[in-house]
Amino acid sequence: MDDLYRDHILDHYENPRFHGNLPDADFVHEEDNPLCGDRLRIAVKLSEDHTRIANAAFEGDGCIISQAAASMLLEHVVGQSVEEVERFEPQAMLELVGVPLTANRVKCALLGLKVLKTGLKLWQLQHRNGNTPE
Amino acid sequence: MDDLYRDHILDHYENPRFHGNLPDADFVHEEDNPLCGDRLRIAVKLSEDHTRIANAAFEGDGCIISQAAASMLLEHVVGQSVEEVERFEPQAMLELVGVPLTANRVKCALLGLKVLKTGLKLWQLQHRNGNTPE
Amino acid sequence: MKASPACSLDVHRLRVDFPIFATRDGRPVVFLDSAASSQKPRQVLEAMNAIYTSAYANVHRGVYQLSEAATAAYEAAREKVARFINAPAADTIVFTRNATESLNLIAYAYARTNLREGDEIVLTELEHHANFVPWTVLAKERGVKLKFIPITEQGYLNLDALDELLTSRVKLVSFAHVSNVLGVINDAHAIVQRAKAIGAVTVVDASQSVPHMPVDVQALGCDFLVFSGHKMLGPTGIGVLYGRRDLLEAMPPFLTGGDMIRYVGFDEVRWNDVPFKFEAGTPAFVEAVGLGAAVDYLTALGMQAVREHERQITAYALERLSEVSGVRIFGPLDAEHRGGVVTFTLERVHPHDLASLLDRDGIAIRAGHHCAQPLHQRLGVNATARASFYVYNPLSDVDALVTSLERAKAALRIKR
Amino acid sequence: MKASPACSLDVHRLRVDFPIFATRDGRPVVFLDSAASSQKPRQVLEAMNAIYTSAYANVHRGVYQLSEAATAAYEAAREKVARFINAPAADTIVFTRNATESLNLIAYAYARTNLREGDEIVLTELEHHANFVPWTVLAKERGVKLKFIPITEQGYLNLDALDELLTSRVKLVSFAHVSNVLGVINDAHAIVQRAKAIGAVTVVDASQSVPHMPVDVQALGCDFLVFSGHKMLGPTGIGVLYGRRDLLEAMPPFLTGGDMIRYVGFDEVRWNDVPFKFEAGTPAFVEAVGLGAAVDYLTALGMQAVREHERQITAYALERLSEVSGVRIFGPLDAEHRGGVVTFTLERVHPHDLASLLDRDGIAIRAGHHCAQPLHQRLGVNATARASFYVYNPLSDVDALVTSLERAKAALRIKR
Ligand SMILES: Cc1ncc(COP(=O)(O)O)c(C=O)c1O
Ligand SMILES: Cc1ncc(COP(=O)(O)O)c(C=O)c1O
Repeated sequence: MDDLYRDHILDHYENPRFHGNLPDADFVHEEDNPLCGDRLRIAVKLSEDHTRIANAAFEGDGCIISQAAASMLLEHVVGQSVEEVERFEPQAMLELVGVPLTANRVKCALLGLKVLKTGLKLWQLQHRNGNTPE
Repeated sequence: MDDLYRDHILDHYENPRFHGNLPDADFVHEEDNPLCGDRLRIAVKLSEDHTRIANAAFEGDGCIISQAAASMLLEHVVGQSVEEVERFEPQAMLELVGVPLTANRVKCALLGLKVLKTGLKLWQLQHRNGNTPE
Repeated sequence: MKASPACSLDVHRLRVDFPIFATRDGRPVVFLDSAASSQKPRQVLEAMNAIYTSAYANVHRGVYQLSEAATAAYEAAREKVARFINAPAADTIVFTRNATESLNLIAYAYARTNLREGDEIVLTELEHHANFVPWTVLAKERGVKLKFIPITEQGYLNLDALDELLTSRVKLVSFAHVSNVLGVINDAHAIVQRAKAIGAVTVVDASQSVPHMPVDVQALGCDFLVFSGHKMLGPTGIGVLYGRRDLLEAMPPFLTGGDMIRYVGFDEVRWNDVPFKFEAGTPAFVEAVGLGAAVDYLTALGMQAVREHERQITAYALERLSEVSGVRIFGPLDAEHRGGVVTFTLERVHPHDLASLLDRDGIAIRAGHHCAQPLHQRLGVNATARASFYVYNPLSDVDALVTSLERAKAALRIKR
Repeated sequence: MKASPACSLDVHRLRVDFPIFATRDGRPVVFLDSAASSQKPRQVLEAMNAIYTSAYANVHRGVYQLSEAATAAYEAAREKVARFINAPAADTIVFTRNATESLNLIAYAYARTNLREGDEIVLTELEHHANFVPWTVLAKERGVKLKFIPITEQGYLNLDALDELLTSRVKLVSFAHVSNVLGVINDAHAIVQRAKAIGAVTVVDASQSVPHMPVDVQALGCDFLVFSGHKMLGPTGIGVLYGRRDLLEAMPPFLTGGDMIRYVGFDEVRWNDVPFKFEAGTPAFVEAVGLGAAVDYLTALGMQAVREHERQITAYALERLSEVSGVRIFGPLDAEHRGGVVTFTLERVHPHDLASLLDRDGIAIRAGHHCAQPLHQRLGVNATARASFYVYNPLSDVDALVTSLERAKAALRIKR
């Protein structure tokens, strides 16, 4: 009946993947959604050569959509290359979530991706020595 | 045809009464109408006992209504008692002018009365020794 | 389900005046977010359209008929607003965009001129950001200290704390008449009197009271009072600042430009009289006329009846919601002391999800922190759900809300 | 009387869109005061009524459908405005009440943060009070010096003076794109380039240009540009500030409260992103939607065609008015360099009286100093009369003006 809260969304919400802490993370980034106070913190461990997402974990509180989407996001990106993550567009994220969302709920679904990408960019700014990407 | 610019108005405008300077004035007050920049300066000579308007003169520039009304006002008040002037209400002034006026033109017609009354009040504040009227 | 008790307003009849309840393709509109912004009756829209289609020209400066007509309509709206809150004269009413701008005007033009380092401002823990952020900015800029009247566990202001808070350093006390989250109707008269006793200037944020109950600025005795038109059946883009005449006259202007000046030369500028001194540039005069029509509409209903209707529907909502398992209600449980605002959470459900689920049933509630993050911190929650009522909500809207809440629980597989 | 030459707009056809020309009890409306504020086509009123009657709720914060719909309409209006002036992105557009508030925002949030004692601001002698008074207040408060680009006898800006004026102390240059009195179209591109060469920030007051001709902020290269909705077929209560993104981001906020924050705690406040950082409280979002509809209307007409129509009617007015004995016209006599504004005096007749007399014939012109007192001082007159044109004025309105002027002279017994 309720397309927004389909089984796979509720499942990710109730049994989040990659949830918790990551003590040996290369970077941790946290943001909130000023609209509703949803908060998300993502920790990422990169591969030794810094080209892949070796592991990740999220932690936060907020609505079903933001938390389930974060779980789905990390399930998707862990093991991927950094380049793949950089190329991962909001539109693809919404397809991953796979339920119809109104404009404000889109922000919830994209919060995780925003936190991940911003965290990655900040890390790159600090680590690509002298070579500041755009 | 044109009720606003009836003959008596044009006559007062073209041949203003009590126009010019009053070197021995007891007080002189000047104000402008921020709407249009009309400017009016009224000088008043009181009787020795300060109870009557012995003489007056106005000077200024502005529209026909403001200048004609000032002329009509001084013609009316010179010789009157200070009390009579204090009791002279805007409504009575508009009747004196005697032509139909829209709201903004009312301000033109009342500029003279405002200048006269404010000038009088300021003079009284300074001269009723110690006894400041409200 | 209980039968809805009788109302003091003929809600079903007056709903006909609100086009939005008819135009949503036949889907029911259960609009429970009037505390954020209210719907508009056709009388308000017609008043504005009438200006645009038959008496439109810029105000104040034109001597031709259209401009005179527009100016007269604008100033008549000022008179109506003044009468509505029993202000002593129309020229104590300054038109702004919204309550937020009114409060900023006070912060910029009054407080920045009159408060000094070491002075103190008393607010409360339940303020909307509009009556919080302007003061934090001032506090930082000027070294002024902010203090807060705390709230009790039941969601009332703890006025016992005033004795300690109201020191001789307190120069300004600013507070919400009615909280947009807790719904609590604060004892504004008492706070104003206590503040005046120590010589502080008082600001009442009446955004949630003027639309919903009789408010009399002279009876309150406050120095400033602010509210927004869009929350009281009026259009967007128009707000009100009431100020004591002598204070307004002594204040420097805030925004400057055309209309608010008496004389401008290259070397000298002289300000216009109050209230024009505070209305720089072309004002939102059509919106002011719309607000005037809203005031007429509310006056015809009677603000006492409006309040009574809201008391009834609020009491009913408190009763019905407390029957739903997992619901936690914030603020006083006594509708006598509560405006038409009921904020709550549902266990295990984020307010955002709740709002989305209810929206499926055509029920509009708000979810989030309602621009009162500090209060939410104080309450220990990130976000809440809020249902708020106005003249057009029949008691059956509460029934629809409760039914939909139960459906939401079912959809989220919440057992009881 | 000469025959009216052909127009580039189908004025008689588009006039049908403007209800005011039909509703004044059959009396003709010769509306020649669009420089003060323009009339509105039904498309603009309908766009606003549509929001109020079918998609109304407070914007940004609601997750239910009505609020999402209102928010989408508001942000779509921002996009339209951005495209209209070729702004690089919608988030460089801040909605304000009017051009006056936009200029004050720059003065408060940009200039007060970036200008220091001894710095200089360059304005021109022909500014509207809105682009004059905020700077005089700042100058007095901060010890900043104001300098003015002078006007020539013909009413052009004397750009030769720039060499001397643009010293290294000049931090800000602010000027009208088109004068609301002289009508002169200033060479904004040249002034901006010269100002940028010395590192000054540039502000263009486009109140009289954006409604009347194509304006491209990227081609101009200016840092800020402001205008009002009500002068361009839009409603009252909405204005625009365009700002360079990096400047907007670096600026502190101006008004504070709800919506413009990201986080508010008792001890810390974080601002929202641009442009929301500058839009505190409930915005005039319905008015923004109305402005969006006005932009659509003007875009459909084509701004090039709008300009061409105004050039034609202005040329015709300059020609016809100079035939009336006793008329003195201010500003350039070449319509190529002039917007649709013709300011004049009639010998021996005060402009106020003239406006009243013309009003008898249903002709609305403005009389006074048009919020440009310093310029009037410079011109050596207290007040002037002004006829201004827009898309809905046929050339025959000029004929009506001239006929009525002659009648006025007769009424005042002026021989020739
Ligand atoms: C050149 C110019 N600047 C600024 C303004 C001020 O516009 P508003 O009153 O809409 O703020 C005007 C309008 O009168 C104008 O003509
Ligand atoms: C108590 C209170 N104060 C101030 C405001 C701000 O109103 P506005 O956004 O119209 O300025 C609101 C509305 O959200 C409110 O509820």
